Amino acid sequence: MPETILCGVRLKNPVIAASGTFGFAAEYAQLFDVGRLGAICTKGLTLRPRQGNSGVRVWETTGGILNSVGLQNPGIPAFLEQELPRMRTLGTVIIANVGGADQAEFVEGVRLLSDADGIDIIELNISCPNVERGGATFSKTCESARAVVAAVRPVCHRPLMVKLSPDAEDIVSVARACEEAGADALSLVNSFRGMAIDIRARRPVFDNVTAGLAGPCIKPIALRMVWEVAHAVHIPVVGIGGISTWEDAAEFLLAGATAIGVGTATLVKPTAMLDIIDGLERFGAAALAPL
Amino acid sequence: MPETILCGVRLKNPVIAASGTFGFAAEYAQLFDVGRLGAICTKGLTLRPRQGNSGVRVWETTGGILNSVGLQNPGIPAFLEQELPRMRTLGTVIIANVGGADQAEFVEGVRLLSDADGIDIIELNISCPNVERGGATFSKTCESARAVVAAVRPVCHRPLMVKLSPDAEDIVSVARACEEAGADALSLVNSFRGMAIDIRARRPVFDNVTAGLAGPCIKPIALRMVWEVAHAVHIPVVGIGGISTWEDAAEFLLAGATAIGVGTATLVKPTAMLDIIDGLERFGAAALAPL
Amino acid sequence: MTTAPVYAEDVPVLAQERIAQDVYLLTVSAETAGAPGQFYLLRAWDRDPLLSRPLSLYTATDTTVSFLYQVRGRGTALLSRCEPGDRLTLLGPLGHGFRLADLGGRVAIVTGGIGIAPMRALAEQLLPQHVTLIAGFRSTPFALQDFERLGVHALVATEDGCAGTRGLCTDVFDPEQFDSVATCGPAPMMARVAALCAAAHVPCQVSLEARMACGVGACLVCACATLQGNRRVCTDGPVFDAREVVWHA
Amino acid sequence: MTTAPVYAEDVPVLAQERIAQDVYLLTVSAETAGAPGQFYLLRAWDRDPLLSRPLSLYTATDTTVSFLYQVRGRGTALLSRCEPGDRLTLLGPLGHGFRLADLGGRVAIVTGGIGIAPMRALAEQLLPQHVTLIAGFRSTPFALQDFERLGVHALVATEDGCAGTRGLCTDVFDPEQFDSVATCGPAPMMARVAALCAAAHVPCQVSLEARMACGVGACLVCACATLQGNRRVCTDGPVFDAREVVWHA
Ligand SMILES: Cc1cc2nc3c(=O)[nH]c(=O)nc-3n(C[C@H](O)[C@H](O)[C@H](O)COP(=O)(O)OP(=O)(O)OC[C@H]3O[C@@H](n4cnc5c(N)ncnc54)[C@H](O)[C@@H]3O)c2cc1C
Ligand SMILES: Cc1cc2nc3c(=O)[nH]c(=O)nc-3n(C[C@H](O)[C@H](O)[C@H](O)COP(=O)(O)OP(=O)(O)OC[C@H]3O[C@@H](n4cnc5c(N)ncnc54)[C@H](O)[C@@H]3O)c2cc1C
Ligand SMILES: Cc1cc2nc3c(=O)[nH]c(=O)nc-3n(C[C@H](O)[C@H](O)[C@H](O)COP(=O)(O)O)c2cc1C
Ligand SMILES: Cc1cc2nc3c(=O)[nH]c(=O)nc-3n(C[C@H](O)[C@H](O)[C@H](O)COP(=O)(O)O)c2cc1C
Ligand code: FES
Ligand code: FES
Repeated sequence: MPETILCGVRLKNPVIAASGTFGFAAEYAQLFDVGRLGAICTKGLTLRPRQGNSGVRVWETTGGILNSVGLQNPGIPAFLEQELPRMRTLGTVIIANVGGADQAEFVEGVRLLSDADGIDIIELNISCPNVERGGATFSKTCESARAVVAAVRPVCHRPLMVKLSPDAEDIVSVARACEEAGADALSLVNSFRGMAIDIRARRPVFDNVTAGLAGPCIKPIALRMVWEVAHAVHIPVVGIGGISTWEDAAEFLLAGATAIGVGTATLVKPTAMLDIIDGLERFGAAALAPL
Repeated sequence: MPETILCGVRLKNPVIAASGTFGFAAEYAQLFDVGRLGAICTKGLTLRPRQGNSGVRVWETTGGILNSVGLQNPGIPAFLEQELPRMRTLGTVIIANVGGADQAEFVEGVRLLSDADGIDIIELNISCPNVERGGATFSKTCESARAVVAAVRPVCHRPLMVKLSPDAEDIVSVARACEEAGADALSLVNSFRGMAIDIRARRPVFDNVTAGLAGPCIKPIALRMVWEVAHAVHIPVVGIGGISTWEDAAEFLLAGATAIGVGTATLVKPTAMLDIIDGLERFGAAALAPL
Repeated sequence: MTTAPVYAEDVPVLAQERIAQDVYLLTVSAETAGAPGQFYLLRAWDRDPLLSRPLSLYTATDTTVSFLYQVRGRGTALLSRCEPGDRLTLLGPLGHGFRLADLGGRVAIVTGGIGIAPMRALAEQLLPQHVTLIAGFRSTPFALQDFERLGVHALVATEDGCAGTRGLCTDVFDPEQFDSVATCGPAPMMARVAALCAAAHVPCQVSLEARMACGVGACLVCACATLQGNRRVCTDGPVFDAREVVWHA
Repeated sequence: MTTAPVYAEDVPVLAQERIAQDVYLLTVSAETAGAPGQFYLLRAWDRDPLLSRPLSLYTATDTTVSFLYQVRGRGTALLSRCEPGDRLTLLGPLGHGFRLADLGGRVAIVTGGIGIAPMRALAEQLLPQHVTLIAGFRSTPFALQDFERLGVHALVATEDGCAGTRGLCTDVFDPEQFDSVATCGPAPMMARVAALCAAAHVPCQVSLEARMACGVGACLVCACATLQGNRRVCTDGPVFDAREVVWHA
């Protein structure tokens, strides 16, 4: 498999550990050589530490999981000090995923990360379904997405990838708005807003009522969105959503994605990404060219 | 289980065979007593007969199926003559699902169905993901949904239920727009626009590129939408999307649905709806009251 | 002839025999049988894969039904792991089988690979001395003895030449020698058989395949293009008059 | 003490024994063992359910690991159908187990129902004459012999009174009699044990449960509220100092 170039950054293969399912890589580094991955995306980071959501945080559904983590993270300063130095030694590209409750927090977060040494790409998470303020609301309309991307662009000296929500009013328009506002790449999709009800306790399973749906169940919708967005913009697209096998990954690459992200599949099988890398390698670069 | 009243029509239970998965009931009538169902919804009908889509029409995904039937149907006049009389003898409520390529076809279709004897409810399918013209585009924005509902309302002398697409820009606003335009009830969701790629043939699986995703995989998103819509409108809501067990059905009823529709589950297990009816009955009416 | 379908869970597996590389003969305890060319939807799993899988009636007795199938993907692989005593879910018999009345005179049964599956029950209903089985296989043939046992004459073609004539079944099939034909196999092969029969003015019945969901005619996902428009393979077929079918390139 | 986790597919099942109504003892061939209180993620199925299921190390030898578990839903039901020769997927040992150094003097092990599972390996590491097992069950007790065989004294409470004292384990547990406590069971029971210990100033370690996905600390779905904020049950626990845990009403 040839190297992948994602907004100027060389990846040894197109397989990226998706944000929030790979911690800061240390956890999985004890199970396999995470240096084999094309890139690793950090858990969503915010300027200030966050405790995340209360109550049940995960619920199994058919072919997927609902999660309500709510951007629990140590805060960007602690990340830079305690996690990043070790991540730099892993021998792969590091993507910092950054969230925020409002535009000011996004800008400050991006500024700190952009100034830090050793972060290759910044992924702007304007699509988290699990936080009350900020999060996916930024990715819902073109206006809000354009505003936040335009605001962080001047302070971001790294390649800027914007992560889109499948719950956007019109994901293609939002994608175009982000491109116009200066995004260097797009990643999609984040999880879908879903819900579960505990029928015996007679209340929603999650304290937040809704939670984010991810896993193989969302693949057909995510693939359709990646296909549409990749055909509508001129910047690279990272395809994410339910990818569990190399065949799934190949579908996204054929649909026009430059690289792909794997989330839930790693939780199901820690080495799923290695299988995907090997499978894509065998299938061959020519067979993976976009349709 | 007490009777269910859906926009003035009495259902013996809240379980409805969803459109397109139950033909005109004759097919399943040979396997079980379809008169036990709360209601039966016909395959989507259009003024003129339609041959439906070419190529592959079904593709399995994790926990779901993509379908690309494309409103194949004999046309409303043939339905009224050849199918309706027999359906009337089944001993349950008949819902006619009507599609159209443009507003004029919707209006004409509704007029014919509304004038016919023996149709209890008309379900306006403004959410079919598998037709090029009309279909889900009507359900995408408030404006287009409002326009078509307002146009058919004067010619519709039966209770009018509007079926919404989960791919709407904002399903809650579209729901409100339909209510304002005169809908007596809403049903949601229709299938999600999804996609699959044949990586060896190097082309989309479906001639239409995209197809409609349904089945258990969509349940968490459908439930969230039903919850949001039921809390936003004052007309009854029929919850549909991935319901396979009585527990699934109970979740939708607790979320605020007045009745529920079952589609894909019947294709997997012909008698799934009977199990659901029995399970709800055992669980009891009190336990099924909305949260 | 068609029999009303039955939906049954917990149908006991009586036997599972591997009769060739990837080809199995599965026998279940069921009294539903059916007519030649009819099929069943089977499932040997709980929720995944979602849909059941269609298999043709291979043979039946008063108390058993047998299926001959090839492992192609997950569903058939799961089926092949069933052992006597395991339970299956069955819906069938489904569809319209062969019109026996139109299979008169010298009958050719032309099959490619696992397309032989619906033909055993058919051969049984015909006069063996009037039937010729023309069966193509990629490599080692299978199931032939079940036909020979009936007294049916078999002509074999294999792509690798390991048995019979090297080549395709259509290479050894001469429609002029027959008064009627029944065929099943890969679509391009059936299209070729249909074309040969049409040219020779020999009536031909084809057993089509399509991906299926309900199997009973309700969902319309199993359409095939015919001169009368799209028809349902599961209920209008799977057996069609070859002249009715619109073959795709 | 913790051992680095191993991910292994195709782990052979050596034995599956039903030891009570809905309670099973599963033994697999694995050399990974682990420390008392650590756990494994297990799966005995392909794709559905999606997530693996956490089970505590019950006992181990150099070449085997055993799990004691109760059938609660689909996952554990599927596990219970495994037979010797079947293959499982295992990830473990995971998490931080009991701090043995803090379990000195007279030790009470207080369990509710299947909460007894992590305690067998623990009891083995303690001096039996200093350990009292205080085990509550809804009805018929199970696994007690495994503790008695170690020489551990057992006090039993059953809700239906069919054995031991009628009532809950907390009814027969007097913290004043002990110098340290380890507990596992339903959350309200553990909260009660923690409160009793706190009042008596007896150190107590609790083994918490949470729904898990990754099991290795990466996904943060297994949070429990502690005085230091939300912590991960899978890696910061599952064993916590009871005083650190914020118990919910
Ligand atoms: C009416 C009918 C009767 C049949 N009778 C037999 C029989 O007697 N013996 C037998 O071995 N097979 C028979 N088949 C084909 C059999 O149903 C498929 O091989 C099976 O469904 C594949 O399922 P899978 O999960 O193993 O493979 P999948 O993973 O679903 O697919 C594997 C391969 O099979 C193809 N395939 C999947 N479903 C179908 C389908 N419904 N029709 C055609 N190709 C499909 C796919 O394109 C793919 O290449 C019949 C099909 C029909 C429609
Ligand atoms: C660290 C840890 C160690 C455990 N050790 C053991 C053990 O040794 N023996 C044993 O029998 N059980 C143990 N459990 C509990 C066991 O994991 C659950 O019973 C099992 O996951 C249920 O899966 P299921 O598919 O059978 O049930 P499901 O269908 O998933 O659920 C059935 C019921 O179990 C509850 N449940 C589901 N998952 C969990 C979970 N992770 N924690 C608590 N409750 C849950 C649900 O609320 C529901 O009431 C442990 C749990 C944890 C977190
Ligand atoms: C437990 C969990 C936590 C997640 N946390 C984040 C996050 O912090 N930031 C983010 O951008 N996406 C987050 N995601 C979304 C994933 O990165 C990914 O977009 C989504 O799960 C879809 O991919 P999948 O189906 O492969 O899991 C999270 C997903 C899961 C399951
Ligand atoms: C094969 C198939 C055909 C369908 N045809 C129609 C249709 O004609 N009209 C319509 O309103 N919905 C149609 N639907 C959508 C279903 O009625 C239902 O809204 C959707 O499948 C979600 O429910 P489910 O997950 O229970 O299947 C169809 C669905 C399937 C799977
Ligand atoms: S499979 Fe449903 S109509 Fe044929
Ligand atoms: S289960 Fe993933 S962090 Fe604990």
